Amino acid sequence: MDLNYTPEQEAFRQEVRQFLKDKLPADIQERVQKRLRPTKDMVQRWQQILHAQGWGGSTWPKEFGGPGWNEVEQLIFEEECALAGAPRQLDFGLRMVAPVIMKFGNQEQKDRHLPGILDGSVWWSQGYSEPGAGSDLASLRTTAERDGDYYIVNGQKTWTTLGQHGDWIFCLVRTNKEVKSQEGISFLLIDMKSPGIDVKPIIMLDGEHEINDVFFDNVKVPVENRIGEEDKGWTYAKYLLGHERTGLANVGQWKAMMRRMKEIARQEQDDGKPIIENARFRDRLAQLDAELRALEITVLRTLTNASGPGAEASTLKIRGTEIGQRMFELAMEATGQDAITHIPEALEPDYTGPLVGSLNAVPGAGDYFNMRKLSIFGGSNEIQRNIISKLVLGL
Amino acid sequence: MDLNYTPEQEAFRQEVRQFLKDKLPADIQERVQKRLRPTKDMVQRWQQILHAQGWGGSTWPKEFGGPGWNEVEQLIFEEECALAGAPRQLDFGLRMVAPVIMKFGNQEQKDRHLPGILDGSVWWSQGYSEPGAGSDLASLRTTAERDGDYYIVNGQKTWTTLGQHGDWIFCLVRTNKEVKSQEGISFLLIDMKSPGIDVKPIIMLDGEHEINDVFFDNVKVPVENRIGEEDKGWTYAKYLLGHERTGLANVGQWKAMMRRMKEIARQEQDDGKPIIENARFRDRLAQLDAELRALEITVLRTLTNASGPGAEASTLKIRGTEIGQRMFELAMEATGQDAITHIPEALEPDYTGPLVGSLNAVPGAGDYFNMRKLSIFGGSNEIQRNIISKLVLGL
Amino acid sequence: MNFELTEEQQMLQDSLRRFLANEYTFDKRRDILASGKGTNETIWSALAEMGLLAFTFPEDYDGLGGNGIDTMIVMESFGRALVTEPYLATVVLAGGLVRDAGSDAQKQAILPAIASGEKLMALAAYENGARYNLANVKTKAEASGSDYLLNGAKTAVIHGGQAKQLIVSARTSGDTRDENGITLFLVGADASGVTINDFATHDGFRTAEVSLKDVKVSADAIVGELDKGFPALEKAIDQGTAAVCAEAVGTMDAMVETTLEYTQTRKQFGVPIAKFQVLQHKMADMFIHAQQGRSMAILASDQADSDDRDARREAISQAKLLIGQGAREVGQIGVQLHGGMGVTDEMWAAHLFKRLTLINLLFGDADYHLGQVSDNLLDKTA
Amino acid sequence: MNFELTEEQQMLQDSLRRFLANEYTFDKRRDILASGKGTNETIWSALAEMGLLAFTFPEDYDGLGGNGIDTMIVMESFGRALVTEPYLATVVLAGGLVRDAGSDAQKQAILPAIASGEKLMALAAYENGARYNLANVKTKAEASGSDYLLNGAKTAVIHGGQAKQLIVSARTSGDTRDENGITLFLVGADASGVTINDFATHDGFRTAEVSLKDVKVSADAIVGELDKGFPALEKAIDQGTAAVCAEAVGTMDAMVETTLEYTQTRKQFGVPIAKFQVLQHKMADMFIHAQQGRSMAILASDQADSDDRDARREAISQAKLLIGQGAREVGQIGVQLHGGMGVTDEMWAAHLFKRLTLINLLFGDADYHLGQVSDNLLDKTA
Repeated sequence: MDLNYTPEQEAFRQEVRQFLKDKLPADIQERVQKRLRPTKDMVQRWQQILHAQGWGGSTWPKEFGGPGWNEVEQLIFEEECALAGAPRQLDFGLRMVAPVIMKFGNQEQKDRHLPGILDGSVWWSQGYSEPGAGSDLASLRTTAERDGDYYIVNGQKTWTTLGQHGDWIFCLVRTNKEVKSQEGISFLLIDMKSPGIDVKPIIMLDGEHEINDVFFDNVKVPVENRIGEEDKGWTYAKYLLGHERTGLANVGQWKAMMRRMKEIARQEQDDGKPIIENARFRDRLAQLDAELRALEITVLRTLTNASGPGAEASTLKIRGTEIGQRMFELAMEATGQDAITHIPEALEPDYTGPLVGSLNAVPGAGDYFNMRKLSIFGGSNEIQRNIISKLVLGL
Repeated sequence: MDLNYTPEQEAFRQEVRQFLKDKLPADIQERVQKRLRPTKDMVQRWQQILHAQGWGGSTWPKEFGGPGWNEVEQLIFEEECALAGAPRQLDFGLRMVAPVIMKFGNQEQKDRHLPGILDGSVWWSQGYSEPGAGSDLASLRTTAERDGDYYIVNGQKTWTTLGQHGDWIFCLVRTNKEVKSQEGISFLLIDMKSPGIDVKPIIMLDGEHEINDVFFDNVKVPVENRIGEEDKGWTYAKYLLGHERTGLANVGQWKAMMRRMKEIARQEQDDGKPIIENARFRDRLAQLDAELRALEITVLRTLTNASGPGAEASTLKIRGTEIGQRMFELAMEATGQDAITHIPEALEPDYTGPLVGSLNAVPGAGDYFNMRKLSIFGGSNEIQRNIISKLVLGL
Repeated sequence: MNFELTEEQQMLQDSLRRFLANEYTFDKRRDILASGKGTNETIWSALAEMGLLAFTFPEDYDGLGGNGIDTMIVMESFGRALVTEPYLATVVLAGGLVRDAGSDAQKQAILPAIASGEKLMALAAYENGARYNLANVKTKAEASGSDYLLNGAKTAVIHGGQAKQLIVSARTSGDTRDENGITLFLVGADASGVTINDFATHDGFRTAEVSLKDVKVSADAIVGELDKGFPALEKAIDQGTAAVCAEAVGTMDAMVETTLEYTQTRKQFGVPIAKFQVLQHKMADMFIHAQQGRSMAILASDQADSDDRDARREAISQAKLLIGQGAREVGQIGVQLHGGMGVTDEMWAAHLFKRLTLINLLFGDADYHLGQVSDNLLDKTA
Repeated sequence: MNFELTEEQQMLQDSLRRFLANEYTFDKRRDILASGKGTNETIWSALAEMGLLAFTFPEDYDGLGGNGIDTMIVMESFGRALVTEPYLATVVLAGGLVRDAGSDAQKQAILPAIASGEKLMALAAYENGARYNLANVKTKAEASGSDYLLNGAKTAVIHGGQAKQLIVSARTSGDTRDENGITLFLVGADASGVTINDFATHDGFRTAEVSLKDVKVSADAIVGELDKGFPALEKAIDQGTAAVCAEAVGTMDAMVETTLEYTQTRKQFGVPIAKFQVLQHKMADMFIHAQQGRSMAILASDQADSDDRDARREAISQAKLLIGQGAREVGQIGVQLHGGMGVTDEMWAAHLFKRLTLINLLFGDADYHLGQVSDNLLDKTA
């Protein structure tokens, strides 16, 4: 047993760190570190820079243009990116649809879609959830009826994150109503510029537009855009959902946030002294720091453990989201009453208007509100505890 | 709305306080305040003193020899007794079987049993629970078969607190196996000196003998010792269980314990200073202090509220037991490593042997262990939350 | 010992709730918030007509002589409906301060004007970097003849952008953080040298940053005594704290109700999610928090009028501590049980959650008040 | 980065667990505890024969050169079976201290004797009123010719009543609480002036109060350097802390297992109580705590050997903090889910609970270690 990274891994970390130092544009870095929203352009620009380095798809095998890193290397890369203030890459293409295309897509689909994902030129969206379905994915009602070489898609998808920028969307649709819920589902790739698609914003509780409803009204989708076999989409969907063992723990992001928190705690004032000197506040930070360390080690244990993704993923999801939520809560409270103010313009580039307190207060409450989604989406934490009961405890 | 006690209530409080000052024996008081176990003799001596004052049955109506206090007066009396360091009166007779006898017993039963309960000469035990029944009272299996003027009782009762001292025991027994679970149950009063009764200690996790199993092997019980009608015992049992609206909150006891905690926090040392000066410790005490105050007000709201015992009792039970458990946990932690030592002899009268640290450490861990029962017995806190869901929330 | 409302109080509560149920619906509230004005003339006038704005003022000044419990009734009803009108700022904080510490002339000039609905006011008590310490006052008021010149800045002035007149705490002597040497001044919002930056809050209220540059006020603008403004200020904030405690109780109750309703309607895996025991127990916990919060709001409201400083402050801090924690729990569970819908702007639960979150940050968060009662314990047991 | 046990470690674990499953059953353990001896010759000899007592000693002194991870494996297995033998006191604390700080002569005299099972030892580090501060040493050692005279008292000496020899921290210079000026002495349990009061602990271990009255020891009884004993003492306690962290992980795992088993057997309202979703989720929480605890026990064990004081102490405190909290949760939930049976002496769960409770109190409870990491955060960010 050895908790140290190998010299090779340490060298790899240095390489990534140097690359980030050299290549991460300062304007992007500054926005991310201030917890302000990166623009679509920033996300795409950064993806192109990574792609130029051959690192566009950090989880991709070499045969598809990835660097072929193992999971520990991927984790190091993620962590260094987060610590450096790089924006998050867009998961929907790189980590959700791409693995499905690689595993179940035909050659034509691979050739057509993977390059655009890798260089960031095509923005992918997710069409899994439907209104009222929640954690019960298999109850979906969007239909695709076969009409010659096309499917005619009708229905609605929801919770489509950043779908307003979307070029393509991958969807689960019902192609057979005769069979029971999890069968009769197919996996389609749909061009979002197709006639009949309507993307409507859902305003979140923080007042932001991050999520969308996507409506399909007789949308024609060529049959060649179906992944794998008709009615077998559930298999591919499960693969997609089970693909991530440790990503939901978000360790890299939270380590970056913890570093930021320690800065904030030195900057924000409590009756004329930095709030870090307030033991009640500091205790909560120290508690989270310890829990985050435990989470990190649990992630590493899971990664280097031969067994496949099981209930460990649920444990990591629960702990990761709980720690993240409490960290953002603490970040909000660090700025005290300043956090009540809502200045959404201050989240935009080039804002020079008035602030209340420091810039730390700007994303405070909004981020806290927004992060409530962590314990709801991706299988609610209640569902995760059900999974642990069943898989690990055998109940 | 007025949170102040009336002048009459304040005067009553003073009267009780003065009585306690005058009449509570010093040896009893000292033991209670040190959280050491009062002896059977002490409990009975104190009951006789109360009885001589006409206060033996604080919850009893005047017609049965009680003082006829209303619920607020009862609360004041309880609280003052607890704060003064009086031992708890024995609930099983005074507050459990007595109300049932008063309400459902015949005149002969009243004449025979109530005086001995009131003056403390007869020690009553409870025979409700059975092995494996837990919170599911109606599943009981102890049988009473009619044989002329007698019932022949066979079976086992458990969790009989202080049953080792018992003179009489009240029991739920099955008199009819043909009907479904909650019917066919009768309520019997049984002389514990009857042949065929065997009381066996259950050693609790704190190493103490507080609880017993009671075995019944062809025990002859005269039919005249049955309360009310045959097979209707469930009605009386429910009355008994529903009788207490606020007692489970234990406010008086916990206020006394809180006062004691504040003394302990001044006495116990943390690196050469009283532990009260340790903000982390003090915060936990202050938190409990606030929660206890909320509990007290909630009790008073419930008492002065016209509606009968409903889910409020469940709320009070949950909060009361949680606060109590955390208080004893804190009392244990106040004495640090001293609390690991187990010196059961030091809980006995006249112990003069060696101690580890102060006397505060003696009951520390044992009390904490013992108090885990609070959230289990009397309807577990999980059951209480079920009740709230059903009664209050309508789920 | 009596926890019943008087007949009058019951009527007040009933008519207010009826009014809000009709006139302060989800849609109407959204439109009012969208206006960005921080108050709605129709609603505010109606509240004035109902006598609400005068309830806690003395009868000599067009009031009804009400007390903290009356404020509680109003605020709890506001909390249930998420009313964002400037009642707290104008009536409870500024109005209460004038009532308790103002001169007769000030009361004459101000209380009836508030009561009639024509005058909005705000209290400018906090400063940047001071967090929740009201005595950390750097804003200076220097005598200049018979006048005073005010210089400095105030933060977190609730509804400051809507007020015609502010009450500003400023230092007339002593060092930063001294309780002595703080004086309260009436300052017109349109006075020369006053700049008010009006901001929205996340929960639909308004707050302002106020800067004061050589603002001249006369000596009769002083509320209470020179240098001795702190006790009155502290009491006003305590009354405001009790008021938001009551508000939070209304909001918690509303969250319990809307969550019960939602979970009984919403189905997953074929059954209403309210059938899942884990969710039932979480709702039971919400209920328990709301019950506990109600007890503490009653305590705080009862004590808010008291001049026994130690007892009042202990009650207020204990209440705000538990209600801050309860609001957090109830808010988080409520959103969680609404699933994805709970984090959208469309759901009532999301708005209740936001208010519950921000109430914890007003007048001292749970940590702050834990510190207060904890240190108090040290003093008392020392 | 590798979390696998070596083949040797795996064998050690397997054989130890097999041995304990057969030879340290519930009934046998109860009898051993009832003897009041604090150790059982048969068990202890068997552990010696298995090489366990020598595992972490250098090969030059009959050991196998093992490290903190090896201690972890042993302690975790002990934790699963609630072994109360003096392994922590003799091998980890006293043995580790001699190994890391002792002279060659001391190692020769002591380590092989421990390894063979013939010598029990204990570490007398804490004093009354000092709580968890190891530097708060009032026991004095005064030079008297070439000897030292020890006077004072030590508390919480685990297995002190069973030890043939103690290591005692005493002040040779400096003020109470100074880290400098603390010296470690080997003191025979039967030395003149040594009084050892042996007590049971609630969880079946033994602890002692030691008083020292004019106890004469020679200069070669000093372990390490005069006045400079503190770093070695602290490291030994850190290693002990890592060891009980590992032990707690074994105990938590056992609690999860026994609770799963119980709830699947025990029926209420006609169904196994494990079918109730609320109880399932509580068991999931137990599992999560145990998982998190395991990660931290690995960290603590890995760092326990380190001479980088800051890194070691941070890891130890973070681990003990989370494991103290986790032990509390797992213990409380485990008992609760056993219902009434959980609070009786008959159930395995009750014994697991008691050990989990007391582990939190050893070497600093969760609050203490939170204070350590919290204040450390202040230093690092200052």
